[in-house]
Amino acid sequence: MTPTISCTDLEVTLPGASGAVNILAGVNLSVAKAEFVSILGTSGSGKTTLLRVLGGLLPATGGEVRCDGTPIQGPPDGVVTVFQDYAHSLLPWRTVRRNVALGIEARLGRAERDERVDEALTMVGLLERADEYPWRLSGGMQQRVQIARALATRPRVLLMDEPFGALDAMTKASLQDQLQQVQSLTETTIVFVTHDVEEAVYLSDRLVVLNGSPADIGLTLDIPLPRPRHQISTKERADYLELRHRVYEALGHTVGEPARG
Amino acid sequence: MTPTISCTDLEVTLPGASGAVNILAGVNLSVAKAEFVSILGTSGSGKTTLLRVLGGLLPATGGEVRCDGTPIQGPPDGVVTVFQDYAHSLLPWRTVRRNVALGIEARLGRAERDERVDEALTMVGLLERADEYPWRLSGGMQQRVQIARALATRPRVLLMDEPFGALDAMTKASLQDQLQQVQSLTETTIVFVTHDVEEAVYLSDRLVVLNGSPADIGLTLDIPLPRPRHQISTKERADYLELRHRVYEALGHTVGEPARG
Amino acid sequence: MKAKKERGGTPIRGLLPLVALLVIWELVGDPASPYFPPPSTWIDGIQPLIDADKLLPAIGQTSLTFVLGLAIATALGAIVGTLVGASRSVDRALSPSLEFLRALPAASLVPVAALVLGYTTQMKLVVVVLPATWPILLTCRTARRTLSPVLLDTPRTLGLSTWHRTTKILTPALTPAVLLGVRVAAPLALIITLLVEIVTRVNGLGAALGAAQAGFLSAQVYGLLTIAGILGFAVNWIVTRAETSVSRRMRGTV
Amino acid sequence: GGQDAASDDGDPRTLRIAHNSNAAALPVQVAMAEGIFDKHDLKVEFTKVENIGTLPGTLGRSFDIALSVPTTVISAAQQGIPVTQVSGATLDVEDNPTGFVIGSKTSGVTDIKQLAGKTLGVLTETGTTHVATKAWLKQEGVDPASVNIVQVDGPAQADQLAAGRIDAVETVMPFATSVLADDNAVNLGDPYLKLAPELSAILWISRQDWASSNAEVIADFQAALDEAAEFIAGNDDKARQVLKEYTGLPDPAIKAAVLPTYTTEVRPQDMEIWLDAMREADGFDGDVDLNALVASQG
Amino acid sequence: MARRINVLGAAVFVLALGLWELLVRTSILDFAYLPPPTVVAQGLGELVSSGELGEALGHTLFAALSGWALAALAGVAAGSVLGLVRPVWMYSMASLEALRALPIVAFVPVAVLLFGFSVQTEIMVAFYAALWPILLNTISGMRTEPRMLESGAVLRLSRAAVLWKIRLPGATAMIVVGLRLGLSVSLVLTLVAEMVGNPAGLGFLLVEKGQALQPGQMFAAVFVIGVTGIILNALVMGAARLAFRGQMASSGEVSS
Ligand SMILES: Nc1ncnc2c1ncn2[C@@H]1O[C@H](COP(=O)(O)OP(=O)(O)OP(=O)(O)O)[C@@H](O)[C@H]1O
Ligand SMILES: Nc1ncnc2c1ncn2[C@@H]1O[C@H](COP(=O)(O)OP(=O)(O)OP(=O)(O)O)[C@@H](O)[C@H]1O
Ligand SMILES: [Mg+2]
Ligand SMILES: [Mg+2]
Repeated sequence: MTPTISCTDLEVTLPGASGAVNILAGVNLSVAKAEFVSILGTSGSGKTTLLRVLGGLLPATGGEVRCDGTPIQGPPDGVVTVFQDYAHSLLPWRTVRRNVALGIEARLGRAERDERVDEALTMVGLLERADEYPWRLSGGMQQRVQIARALATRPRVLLMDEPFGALDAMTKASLQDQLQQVQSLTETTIVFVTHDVEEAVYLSDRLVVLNGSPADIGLTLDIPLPRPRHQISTKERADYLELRHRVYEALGHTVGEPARG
Repeated sequence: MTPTISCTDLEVTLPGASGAVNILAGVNLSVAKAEFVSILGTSGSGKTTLLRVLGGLLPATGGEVRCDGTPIQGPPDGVVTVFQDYAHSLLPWRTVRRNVALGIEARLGRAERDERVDEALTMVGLLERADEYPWRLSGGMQQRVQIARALATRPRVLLMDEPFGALDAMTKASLQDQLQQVQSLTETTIVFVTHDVEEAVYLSDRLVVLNGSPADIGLTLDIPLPRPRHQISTKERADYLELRHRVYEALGHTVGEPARG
Repeated sequence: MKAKKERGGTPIRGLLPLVALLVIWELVGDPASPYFPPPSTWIDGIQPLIDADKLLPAIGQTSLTFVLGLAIATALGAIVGTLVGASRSVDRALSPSLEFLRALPAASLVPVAALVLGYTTQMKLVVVVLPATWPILLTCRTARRTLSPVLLDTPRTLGLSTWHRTTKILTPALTPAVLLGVRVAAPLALIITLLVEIVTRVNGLGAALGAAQAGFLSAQVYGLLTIAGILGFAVNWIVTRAETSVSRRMRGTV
Repeated sequence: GGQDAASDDGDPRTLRIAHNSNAAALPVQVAMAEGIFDKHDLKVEFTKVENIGTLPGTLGRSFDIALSVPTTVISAAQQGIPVTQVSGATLDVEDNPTGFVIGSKTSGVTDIKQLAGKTLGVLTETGTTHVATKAWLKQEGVDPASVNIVQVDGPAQADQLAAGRIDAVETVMPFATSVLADDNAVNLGDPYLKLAPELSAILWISRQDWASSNAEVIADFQAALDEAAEFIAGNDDKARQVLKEYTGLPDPAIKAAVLPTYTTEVRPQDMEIWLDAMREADGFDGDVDLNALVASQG
Repeated sequence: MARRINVLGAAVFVLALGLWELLVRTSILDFAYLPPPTVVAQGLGELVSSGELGEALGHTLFAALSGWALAALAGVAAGSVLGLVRPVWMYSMASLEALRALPIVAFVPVAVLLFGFSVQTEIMVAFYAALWPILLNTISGMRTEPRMLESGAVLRLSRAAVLWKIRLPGATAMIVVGLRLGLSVSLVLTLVAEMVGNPAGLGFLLVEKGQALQPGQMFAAVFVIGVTGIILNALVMGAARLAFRGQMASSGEVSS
């Protein structure tokens, strides 16, 4: 089976203050349909860059990126990126509702569109703020509007860049579970950038760590935890704790890992 | 002793889609010199709003805000806010170095300024990117530039809005410890908004939770853990785990809390 | 997304359509036409002015008023535009009066200005500055209003003085808008400069233009218009260059 | 295009006439008001155009007959715009001058010779009055280049002179009246009369081809104007009422107005004087066929 | 949405008029040519009752607004193309810049030749003058925040939809500025065209009343022109607030 999204020998060079800088080199990654892959890595390692290349927003300077087997030029149909930079990605002149409708309003009738928007806004807990302008929302709320906008399109592939970064633990947990549920229902393929190791292990089928400069994939780890997963019971499992431990180790720190009683 | 920064019966009303909305009501908080207070709360509860009022950036619609006993009008001297929206707070036409110098260049001679900037950039691990423009940096890097800019001014009071939100665990831990060290050396008063309960407990002398709508302070918890604290040993202490547990409970969830073997 | 190589200013090759137009005019134009003489006759048209040593001083006079007027308008427009953009009450207080002033035709202001200031460069400047200020003021006002609140909070929390807030944050952040306003204002300033000179015949290209028009010297009229056009184009080109280089540095925000 | 639009109007007996708020055009207005044109089987459509300098180019397109001045006619003709005089309008004579150069005691200009180095406000720098003034200056041994010239709109002249923004002013009626109303103002003389004791400075023009194919109409036009001039001479009150209506001048100005001496005579000799004056004073070096500038008398 | 009458602005305006009256009354500004507001008001009354004002105003408004509307269509369309299609910009912008630099006033006599003494002359002049601010502001407004464009790309919006839903709304604040500038410029140049060319409308009224030594009426015409400027601008802003609610709100043009 061809992977849904993949890159081979990916190389990306970006301009820098003192000439071009090689950001990614020799990155190979392929993500199968309905797979959930998380990307971890230190700040500035190139996670966002990789996601932008996979989403067709940045052309690779070397190697190949394919979606469903065909090399991509520009964002492919059904592949939606959720940006780390949420503040810039919402349209300030549209209300929350109309921001969420942006990706579907041309394709769907009024009724279905409204239904999808309401559904998406309910998922992220912002239905009652639907008629507000985004610049009147808190950071975490804006981030959730962007997530709702992506979910409303029912994408085949979802590329998410620290989507829950600005959320409190409660809201985050709830959205994690929503996302899991959506994925199991619709078989969405998800590539997920996060700094939260717990989150990565809890959500993923597979987890890769970007490191080095230029960065490549330093560690790939399968997470064979049974699904559906639960915030309490899954996180209590010995294999979950074991996996989590291995990731912390791979990230090179013993410190950040919460102590185990 | 007068508290360094305090608010009494604070009320804040902001415009919304359907008229003015009462965001904060009856918030009482006072932070003593050299104290480290964390603010937690769900997304949209009003943490950023509270911080903006304390920093003199947003006038209260009711109640009183004082700094060193005098009611504030506008940002008081030596009180520096680190914004959640780091992307908008860096000047795109200045290099990283000149962004960090912004707060001190008028006050200090060239030599001392350069020294301070280098020191601050070293702290956040971005010295070698000093001549880059901020829009060429990753999200986490931009956030660190903003932190460096605040630290370079050697503030008396530091108001930080999810300053480590976009950072990976390693970088975050290192910055947490840098911040602790700075505080113990300079007796900086710190108010710190975060979603990370571990982080809040690890860093704070006291921790408050904002909740309700309009929001007020729902829980205040002293964190009498001995200082200096260490990423490993402190987090292994029974009282740390106990406190952490209480916070999770207060935030109303049993789920997000990592299981304890 | 593609890494384009941007050079400063508007590419000169963009003049091709205009050149083509002039060539066609030259080819089909009737050299004896009293209204549309072909370009080749224009130089002959202004030759008498060159011979009489009148052309260069006229260009100098007009340039002085035009450039100085534009400079004053830029300063005024930027300052008032920023104030009006920052404060809603200042905006509401000043806007109607300013709207009133800017609709007034320069030609009816000239006699009034001349009464107060005489037939001097100052009088020309007053009449030129008023309409030229507008584009800069309005563009600057809108840009000021759309600045991110966080960007404005930054210097406040860092304790920057008002002066430094203005020079270090507002000025660079609003420069692209001001330059856009200047681009719009430049031809206006030039038009009004010429108009004042036509009306008063106070030294300058406009005075020569008015005289040429009254004498039905159409080749000379086109010749003078071309010179005025080149003047406007030159100033505009400089401003466009500045704008491109500024917005390139500002790429993070645009 | 449209160069040969001379006869694009069907009925040659409909005259499209344009002039400004000048007392020189009073006979046309009176002829309209008193039905004199009708009597001569002429239908007149009138348009008021204050800036008559633009008119030569519009003849044959928008208008058939327009008020003009000799300098304009000569310049236009020299540039290939085929205009010709079809009728005289007014005549300057010693006891009824229409042109004025007015100095100011406060500026120390009480004689034309004192203009050197001073600022003179003029109506149009290229106009008839100014050409005449320059010729006059030369006659008096003053280099016209030594006089600083600015163009001042008629209505503003009185204030400008009183405020000392200009030291002297060159003007016509009705502005001369308000300029002279100031105690400091000194009338230095009529520049036209310095060129010749009797001179026409305002006239009616048309396109040459129109004039040559409508000689009869022109003759009728002139006859109507002559009749109107007679009427004016005999009915001062009615004439002034008409003047008030088309100029809009306030009552005092109407009352004080000295009406010019009207004539329909086409005076080729005057055209020659003007051409000489332009050559002499203005450096005009064009080659003009004066014969073409005067329509053959009908 | 309901905006109150701008009392503050009206007060400043009236204050300025009062100051002018005072200066004249105290003979600090004593010119027959520049009458005090009371005399201007009287002249205004005369112009209104004679019916001249209404007709002139109608004529001028028709010419200025027609030219402006055409310029708005052409300016936004051409501005969009120039802002988006780089080759077009490269191969024509400099020509436009050069044409733009040409002083339109000097062309009024030529326009009179081409179109005769007609309202078309005025419309052409108004169009030409209003075109440039609208064009330049549109081009400049088309520089959209890249992240928003990426959002459009990611959501698979068609090129037309990106233009229509992201670029143009993003440019709206700037385009409205261009429209406001264009409006006043077209008004002013219509007046110039009437003063030196087509003898009709407020511009001609102004000249005519000046020549007729009626400064009160002349400045009444000037006053009406200024007030027309205020009203037209308020109308454009009001229409923009109605039509582009979100854009106006996000660019701070709607007070909350
Ligand atoms: N627009 C750009 N131009 C040039 N260099 C860039 C640009 N964006 C990012 N970079 C550089 O590319 C590198 C990787 O950046 P990227 O944003 O991919 O990191 P990241 O892993 O997402 O980091 P973070 O976790 O902090 O978001 C960084 O060194 C950054 O400076
Ligand atoms: N500029 C504004 N205008 C109007 N309302 C606002 C504005 N900014 C924030 N709000 C509202 O105030 C409330 C609190 O926002 P605030 O940004 O303080 O939340 P927060 O606790 O910081 O949330 P987060 O954790 O998501 O950043 C929210 O309901 C938000 O919609
Ligand atoms: Mg990133
Ligand atoms: Mg917040």
